[in-house]
Amino acid sequence: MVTVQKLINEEGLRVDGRRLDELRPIRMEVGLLANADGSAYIEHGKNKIIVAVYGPKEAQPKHVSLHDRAVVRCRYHMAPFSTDERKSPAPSRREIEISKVVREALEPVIFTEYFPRSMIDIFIEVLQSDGGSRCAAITASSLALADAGIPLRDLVVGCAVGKVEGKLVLDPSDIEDKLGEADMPIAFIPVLGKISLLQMDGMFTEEEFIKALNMAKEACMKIYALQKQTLKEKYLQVEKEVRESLTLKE
Amino acid sequence: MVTVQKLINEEGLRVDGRRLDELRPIRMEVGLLANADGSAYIEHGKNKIIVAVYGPKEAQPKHVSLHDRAVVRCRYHMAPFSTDERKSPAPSRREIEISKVVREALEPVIFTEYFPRSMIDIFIEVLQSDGGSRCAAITASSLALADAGIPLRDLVVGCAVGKVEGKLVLDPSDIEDKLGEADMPIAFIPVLGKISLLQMDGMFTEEEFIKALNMAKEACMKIYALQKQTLKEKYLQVEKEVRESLTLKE
Amino acid sequence: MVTVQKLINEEGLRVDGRRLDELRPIRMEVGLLANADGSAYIEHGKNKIIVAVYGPKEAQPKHVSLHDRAVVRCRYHMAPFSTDERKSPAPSRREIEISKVVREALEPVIFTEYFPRSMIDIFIEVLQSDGGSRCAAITASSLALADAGIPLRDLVVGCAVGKVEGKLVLDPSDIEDKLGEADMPIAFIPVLGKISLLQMDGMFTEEEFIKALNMAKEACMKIYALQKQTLKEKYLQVEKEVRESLTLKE
Amino acid sequence: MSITPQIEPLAKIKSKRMIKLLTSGKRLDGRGLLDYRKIEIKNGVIEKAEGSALVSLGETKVLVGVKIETGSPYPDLPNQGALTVNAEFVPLAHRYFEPGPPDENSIELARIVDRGIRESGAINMESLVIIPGRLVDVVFVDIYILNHDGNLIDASGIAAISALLNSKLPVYRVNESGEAEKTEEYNPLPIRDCPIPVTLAKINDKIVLDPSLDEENTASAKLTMTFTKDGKICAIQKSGIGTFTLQEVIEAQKIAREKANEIRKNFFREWI
Amino acid sequence: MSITPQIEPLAKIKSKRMIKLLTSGKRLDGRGLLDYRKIEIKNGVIEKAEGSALVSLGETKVLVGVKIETGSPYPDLPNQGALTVNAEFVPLAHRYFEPGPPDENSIELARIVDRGIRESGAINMESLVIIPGRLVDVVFVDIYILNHDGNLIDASGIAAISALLNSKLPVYRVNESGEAEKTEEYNPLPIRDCPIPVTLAKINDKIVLDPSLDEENTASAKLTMTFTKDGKICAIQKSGIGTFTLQEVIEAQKIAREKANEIRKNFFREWI
Amino acid sequence: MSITPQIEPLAKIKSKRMIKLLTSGKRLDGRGLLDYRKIEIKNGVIEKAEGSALVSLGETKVLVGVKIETGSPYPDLPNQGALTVNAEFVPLAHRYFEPGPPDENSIELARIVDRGIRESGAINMESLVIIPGRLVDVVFVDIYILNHDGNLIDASGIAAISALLNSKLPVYRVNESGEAEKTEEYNPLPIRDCPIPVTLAKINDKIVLDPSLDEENTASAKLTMTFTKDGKICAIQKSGIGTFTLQEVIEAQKIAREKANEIRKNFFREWI
Repeated sequence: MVTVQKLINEEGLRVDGRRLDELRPIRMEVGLLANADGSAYIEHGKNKIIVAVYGPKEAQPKHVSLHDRAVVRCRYHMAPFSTDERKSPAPSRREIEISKVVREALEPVIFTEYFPRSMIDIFIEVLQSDGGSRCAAITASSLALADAGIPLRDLVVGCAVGKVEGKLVLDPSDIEDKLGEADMPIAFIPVLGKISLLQMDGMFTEEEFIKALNMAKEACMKIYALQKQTLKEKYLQVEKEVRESLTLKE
Repeated sequence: MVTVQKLINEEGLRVDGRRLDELRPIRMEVGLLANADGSAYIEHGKNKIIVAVYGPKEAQPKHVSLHDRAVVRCRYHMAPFSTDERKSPAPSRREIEISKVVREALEPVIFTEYFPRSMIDIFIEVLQSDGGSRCAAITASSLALADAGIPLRDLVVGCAVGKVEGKLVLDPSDIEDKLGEADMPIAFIPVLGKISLLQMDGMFTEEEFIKALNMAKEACMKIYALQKQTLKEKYLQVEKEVRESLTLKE
Repeated sequence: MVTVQKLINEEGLRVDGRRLDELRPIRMEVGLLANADGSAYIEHGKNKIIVAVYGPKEAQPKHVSLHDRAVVRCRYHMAPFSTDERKSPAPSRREIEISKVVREALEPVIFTEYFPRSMIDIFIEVLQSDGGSRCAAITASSLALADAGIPLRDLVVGCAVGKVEGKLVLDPSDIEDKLGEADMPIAFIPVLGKISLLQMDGMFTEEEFIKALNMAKEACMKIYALQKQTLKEKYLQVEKEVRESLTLKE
Repeated sequence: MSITPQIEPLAKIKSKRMIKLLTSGKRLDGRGLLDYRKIEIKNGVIEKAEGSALVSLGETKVLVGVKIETGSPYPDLPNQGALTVNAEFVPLAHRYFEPGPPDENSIELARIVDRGIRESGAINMESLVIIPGRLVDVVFVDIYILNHDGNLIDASGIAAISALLNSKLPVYRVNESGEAEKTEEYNPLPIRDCPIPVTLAKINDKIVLDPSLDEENTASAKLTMTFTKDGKICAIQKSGIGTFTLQEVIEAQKIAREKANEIRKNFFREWI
Repeated sequence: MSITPQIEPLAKIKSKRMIKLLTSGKRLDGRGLLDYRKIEIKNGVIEKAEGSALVSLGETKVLVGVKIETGSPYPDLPNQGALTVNAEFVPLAHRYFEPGPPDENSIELARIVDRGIRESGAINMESLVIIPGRLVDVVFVDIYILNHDGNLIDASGIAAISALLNSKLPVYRVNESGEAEKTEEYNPLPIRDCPIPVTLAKINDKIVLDPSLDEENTASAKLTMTFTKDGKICAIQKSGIGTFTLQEVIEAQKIAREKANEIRKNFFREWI
Repeated sequence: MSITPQIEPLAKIKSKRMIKLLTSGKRLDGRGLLDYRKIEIKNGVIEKAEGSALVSLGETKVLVGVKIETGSPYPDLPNQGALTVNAEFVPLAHRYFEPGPPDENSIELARIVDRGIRESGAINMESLVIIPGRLVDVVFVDIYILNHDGNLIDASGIAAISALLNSKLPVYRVNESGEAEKTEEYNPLPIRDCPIPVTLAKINDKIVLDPSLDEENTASAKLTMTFTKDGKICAIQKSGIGTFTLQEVIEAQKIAREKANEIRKNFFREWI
């Protein structure tokens, strides 16, 4: 019954065939939900995450508002069918903690001071979960914020580094996260050069820790390029639609 | 252990001796609760249901109020001892759904537009449940509304039609509901000729459906006569009491 | 497995060596929490209870306030590790009832009429529980109220009388409470000569009841002396500190 | 958390009149200070329940239903059945009741009634064992307030013991493989005592018996004592922010004891 | 407790225009009264689920995931699997949805979809028994609203049956000691029917098919009927505070039946 | 759902003075930037608990109690005991704490402490099995905040490991019929590591160690790192809406590591 699984083979490749420092396939899309002010969808490995942003709007109830800036509400929520075993719809302690750290990862890039007494809602639904879902959620959420036209200092990018069989691995998948020895998700703000989320559980030496930080940062820069490409395509598409509609009208 | 129960005997009679189109015994009473603005009690088969109406009163909390009419609150609730197995006091999903459809069945007869920013509460307690409890609850609730002196377009009457061993049966009891093939509760507003509740689960052909609708409507007219009789008796009694008290004073 | 435990030995002594009318050791302290407006700690037998008082402060939410006096909020809560078996952190029905009777035991000595529209919070945490915890909580709470500088008509003192092997015993411990035949906690207000908490479960004859009431009252007078001593020491200590600080300044 | 309740606004004139009348030994509804309202008991009103009773004290109406199911015994009491008392203040009963989970008042009520039944030993819990240590009868006593006009404790306590007295106990047979099977038979639920709670209220230093809701709203405190058939006290509860002197408590006890005997004589004649 | 809902403030002009258009047989979005929006179905979008489907009706988007786990059968149905239908109105889907436990609308939605599946006998529940009386398959159908533009019932019902039709059922082997062991194999979930719900709304005495959210907010009532592959009605739900005449109900039934057949023909060809 | 919190109104003057002092390397309470407050640890304060410790960091006071009970193992970890860490912000501890179920702050705190214990392997979970696959020891670590003056994580983490180190483990004997019986004996709870969390806060680009509550209210972000006896990092948590540069994180790590070693040397000498 106990199958000893080797997570890295003799050629240094991982169970899904990746090299140690290789990202999983990533696909992003923005503006797919009609009702939301902004929305984004990400597939990052087997993660499938959809994010809607509503706002800025009047903060309700009033006692949660701040006189000098917008409050940000963030909910990270997993669909009951997103996990191997069905997840109860009630928010778990894990989801409550992640909602907090994701909010704290995104809030530094939002010009909340432009919208006193307002509220910006970020609703994250994990439709299918894999390792690194909070990182993918952050990547998608900053796209949804941009899609909503909310003024941002920069995008935020999430990526994790894990440790498997004593080796650091980039962007660990579910099984690597579960059987591995450490997992460190970070969120990075490229233009500002700042880390806005940093968590770790497992076991790192000081050296591993520093190396992992740099690996994560490098990977974030790659994902950042994809984010910008996604927004650019959306922008070009919108521009095209606008131009066509203007042409039609003439 | 498995006893095959025949629900209709060779003479076409049902387990409780009724013909296919026969109602169970029904008994109604109004004005029995001192605190409520209006109240009614119904025994319909083994159903024993008591209803209190409070209002119209100021809508609380304010944000639920409507500027052009009264809101109606309705709670259908079952006592823990009302069922074969003790029911947990917390509202079940079934009770939540029934509270909604019963409210929607009653609201069309209430002149809610006479009472802007007000609230009318309908509290239904099922003390003992049998088949067709939502129908009996509607019948009793409209009596309680009338007893509270709330202006009504008409009374609402509830009755169900079921299907047992391939035959349509009027006003199914608990066992007929449980072992039968279909159950269709309706609420009817006689003067307006309108259906205000319609639900069904089971299996009806088109023909059965149309026949069942008409059976239910006919039965509602019979129950309607009982409702009016009950209100008339109450009115006469009150009149008598008033007259006596006036006589005493003179 | 069943060990028949004798709770009173041939010399008339109880399992912890006390005489029938003897109190357990009691130790009190006030002013130990920096954030609270008033605080107290009591060890009464194995009970270890800490109480914080906050207020008088503005009543929140407003609809709970009273126009002519302060409202008092009281929470009696047990730490998960305070009992033999771990207690769930959610408030039990027992804790909800005790919160109410303790509030009602304390409220009569507070000059609530001096603080209209205000709120006084009494937060009781049972860190370790033994028999008579509600009584010890009352004793400590009135110290915490005094420590907060809230004007009081008098202190309130709590003590229970039990019945064990047919004999009345003062201040029953956990095992005497559990295996005994009756338990009657009371709260007494010495200066006013009034009883502000009285509960009982078990079996008392009229004669036992009257005797138990008097035993409890006598014991309360002894605890009252300790309470006053505790406050006096605190007062002397504060006075000393103030004098020293004045000396330093000169 | 418990908080000083909002008092139902009772017209000041009404309250003053009540207090004035009391000084001359009379009450708003014409009763003398120690008069109890008319008690009515209807047994067996809910056929689906194992036992039931509807009790009226004047306009106060309380329905109690008893359900008996099987369950595991408490680990520390393997040879006893279980008892659960629950009270619901359904919004039907008073315009200030809101739907929701039990609040401190309904919990206190249920616990007082529970203590009366449990401490008097009214139910023979040892006879409710089907398979020792594994399967016992669980007795659910559900208190349902239909109309609240004061003194819910007495109405509930009387309804509870009435319902228990007319409760039937399903008979189980344990088969060869050690499984319990429900039979069609029923025995009466084995009852050994008849605890009766009696409540007094203190209004401006006057003690009144069986307070109405208006009186409860004016009273500073209430005192409930529950008595067994032998005249022993098996449960006491003081409630409200008022106080009693020792002497008042002792006198109240005599009044309550006498009334409990009278109620038992009138309605539970077999328990004298 | 159910309370008259606050209606989403729809610009009066919009509402008036809608009603005016309807009298001339047209709708705000250009459809005829009995036109259904474009239906799109994507199956198998969630690989971790045993089955899944994403259904769009215009801008309404509903995702249904099916998870199949093992559990105890209901005591009174020892030889049947179990079915649980649950709906979540996640706040992503509409600016007026707030996070929290299911409200009456999501409960009603789930129960209507449940009845359609259950009463049509769509799932062969008898074939979901692993160890009779002890271990059965439990089928969880979770309805997830991603964008709400009206007619959630039809979108959810179509997504639910689509997801069930592409669900795989884990195969268990019972070993010598009587324990169930999960194998690596899967069978298709045994489906016997293809229930299709169709919803109509009544706006100012006009009946429209597949109402948009704007239309639902203006409509006085809705009527949903679910039809089996044989054209039988297996579930009905009227909702909203409006009413229908008997004649309207009978006509609505004909329209809905025809549409259900058409949807089945277009998307579930094997169930004709 | 997480929402930007209301900041406790700290007098602006106080906040300005704090920031001004910091630029000259000083803190409101007189400490240097990297000074820790005085730590006090009292072990075994709750005799009824299997282990307990009261830790003070200045005016911050945290009590941790350990209870050990038996339960089923997790299905996927049949040969391991279980650990549950829970934190309660009881209203006693601060005027802004309200009673109620755990909020995101108490959940985050409990999870950080949990990760420190779990990931360091501090408890030998394999030795907590009574009957493999059926019965294991469950270790409950309950964190009780008595007075909140900042840096609850460090106080809680130190109190948790202290309490575990003085915890006694009940000894069970498995009898012939395979049932576990509790004996009167106890062993020490088997502990293998001594994880120490150290928290730093960032205020206006200055890093301070062991922030007080005033400092936490002014800080933009905090960073907690937990170190094992071998100097490895076993848990990290950044919190707050501020950010750190990579360099700041690396430096913070060095400071925290040194402080963790010092705390271990002063209070857990046997773990060097």
